[in-house]
Amino acid sequence: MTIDREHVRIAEALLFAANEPLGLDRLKQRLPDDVDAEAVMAALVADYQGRGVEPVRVAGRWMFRTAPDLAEVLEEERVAVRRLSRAAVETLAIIAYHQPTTRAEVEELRGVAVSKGTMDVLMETGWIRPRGRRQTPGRPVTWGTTDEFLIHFGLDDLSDLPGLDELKATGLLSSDPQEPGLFDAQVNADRAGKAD
Amino acid sequence: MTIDREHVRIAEALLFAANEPLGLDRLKQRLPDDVDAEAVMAALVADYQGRGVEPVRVAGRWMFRTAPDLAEVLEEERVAVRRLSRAAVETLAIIAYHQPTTRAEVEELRGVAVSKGTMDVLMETGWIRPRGRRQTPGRPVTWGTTDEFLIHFGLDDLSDLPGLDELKATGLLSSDPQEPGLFDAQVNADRAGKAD
Amino acid sequence: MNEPPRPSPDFEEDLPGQDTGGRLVVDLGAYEGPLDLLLDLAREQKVDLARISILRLADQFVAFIESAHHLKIEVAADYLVMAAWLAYLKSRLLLPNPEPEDEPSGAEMAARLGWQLRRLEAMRKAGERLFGREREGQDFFRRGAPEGVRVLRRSAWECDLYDLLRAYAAHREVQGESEPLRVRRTNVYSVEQALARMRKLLGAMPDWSSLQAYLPGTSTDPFTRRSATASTLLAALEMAKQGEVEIRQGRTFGPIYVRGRRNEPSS
Repeated sequence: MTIDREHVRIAEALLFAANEPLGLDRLKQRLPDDVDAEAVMAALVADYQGRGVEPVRVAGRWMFRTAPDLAEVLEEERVAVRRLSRAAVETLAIIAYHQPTTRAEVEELRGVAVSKGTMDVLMETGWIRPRGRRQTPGRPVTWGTTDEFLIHFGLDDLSDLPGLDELKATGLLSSDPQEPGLFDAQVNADRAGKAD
Repeated sequence: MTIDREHVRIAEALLFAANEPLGLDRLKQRLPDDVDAEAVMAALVADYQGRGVEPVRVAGRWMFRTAPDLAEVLEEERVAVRRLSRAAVETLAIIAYHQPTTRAEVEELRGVAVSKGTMDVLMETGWIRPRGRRQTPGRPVTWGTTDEFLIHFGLDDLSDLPGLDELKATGLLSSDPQEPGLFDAQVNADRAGKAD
Repeated sequence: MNEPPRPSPDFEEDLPGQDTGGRLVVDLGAYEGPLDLLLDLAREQKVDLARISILRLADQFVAFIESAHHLKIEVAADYLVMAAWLAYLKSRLLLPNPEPEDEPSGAEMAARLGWQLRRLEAMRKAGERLFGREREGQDFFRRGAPEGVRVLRRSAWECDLYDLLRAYAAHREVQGESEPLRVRRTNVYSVEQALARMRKLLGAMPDWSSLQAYLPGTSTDPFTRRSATASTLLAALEMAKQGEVEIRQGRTFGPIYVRGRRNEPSS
């Protein structure tokens, strides 16, 4: 199918003008009914291959952004990003990979209480949000990440979180050991070592 | 002179990310010393010829903006559904049944003045339109309904508007304006007398 | 997994418990709780966490806490609890029997601790990888001054045919009451007509006659009939006032009778 250049122009202008990433549905609204919006975006991506700005898909929606390899040139544009504490980074990672998850679960995993300050800082970044309540006693609030989180880290979808597949495969995202046999062996090794 | 594509990319990214138009001096600061910033910008302008966005020079400084011919695409319509006021519905009904009719006639029929706001709202609906002028002193404008009116109310023709008899039959019109009960009692009494 | 912790640009790496010249420098404040300390100690074993020796780890931890104690460093309660728990775990692991039936075996407890450490390690690495990515505002940028999409607000007016008809019907009803005689004028039987007719007929009526008798008999239209009734009544009242007739009505809404005034005095 040939792509109408005019449709590519429209998509280009819309993405440039928008204040936030635009979903394909929004693009479709502005294009004639029979236009394949995905093909239009594919053409736009091809057009911008190797340019200083590029259309990318984040959080399932499209936006233009500068090419990452130009980061140094754009140093002056850099916004002062607050350095997150180790506790905040860890808490964010746990929320991102385990969502929806409760504060108690974060605390259990880290073996230490999550300070109110840590949650406040994360809320302030706009990267986490309450996602509802767990239907367990006390109905604790569950937490998850926002689209802003995906945009910031350049992720199209939560399934694109780095190392997610590996973590799932090893069962490390569940609270219970997945390979009890392994530990038996290890404990036996311990005993053997002690017996030496 | 050949232009280094990398410099064009840098200018492109800078213009894109800047939150205000950039002067050539700012561009020169980010480019190697011996680079002809004007030539770089000329190359960038050429690159964007006919695209949906374009670099333009405004007040001596450069910025990206969407192509002017796409202005309409960048307008989003938000539709707010609102209910017509009672006065407006009644005025519309009188215009529909009595067209062509003047505002003065509507006022006479309703027994109250028709506010300018009511007429404005009805004009905004696109359901009424001026139909001409009555050949009476003051030559008042007469009003009637539009095709849009017929479409909105699902009527093929104005004659499809139910007549008074039909309104009565549906129960919408409860009392018969032709038969006020003023003398009923007496007539009945008369009849009773007659029967003596 | 046994690679040294990679420094991340986003947080300072803690380097507590450094072994400087054989003397242990204890800085518990740098740890995020006992698990964090355990994880750090486990790293010193330089093996995959899945193969860590829990026994050795327990020894390391207890030794660490003891040294802190010797240095009169105030040790938070949760570290002490962990040290006590590890000492207990160690005893359970080394004395395989008798295992109490109603609690997890020493091996299970060790397995759980090992799992907890692996999970924490995994999340720590995940955080580092996340922040090692190209990030908005650092490595790439959004449009600095987006023009925005202009929003045109348009109102769609809600009004259906039912609303319209009801409004018109309501209007007609009100109108009907305020202008009842609008279309009836041609059929009205005037008081003047009634007066003329009564005067003409009066002589022909012998005695008391029903008012009905004076009505014109031509119209069967109920409105004209009512109008004639009203006008004839008014005519009769007018004539009574003039002394031309007498009127009698036995009861409310009862029939009305009229007769010509007798000329001779009634006395």
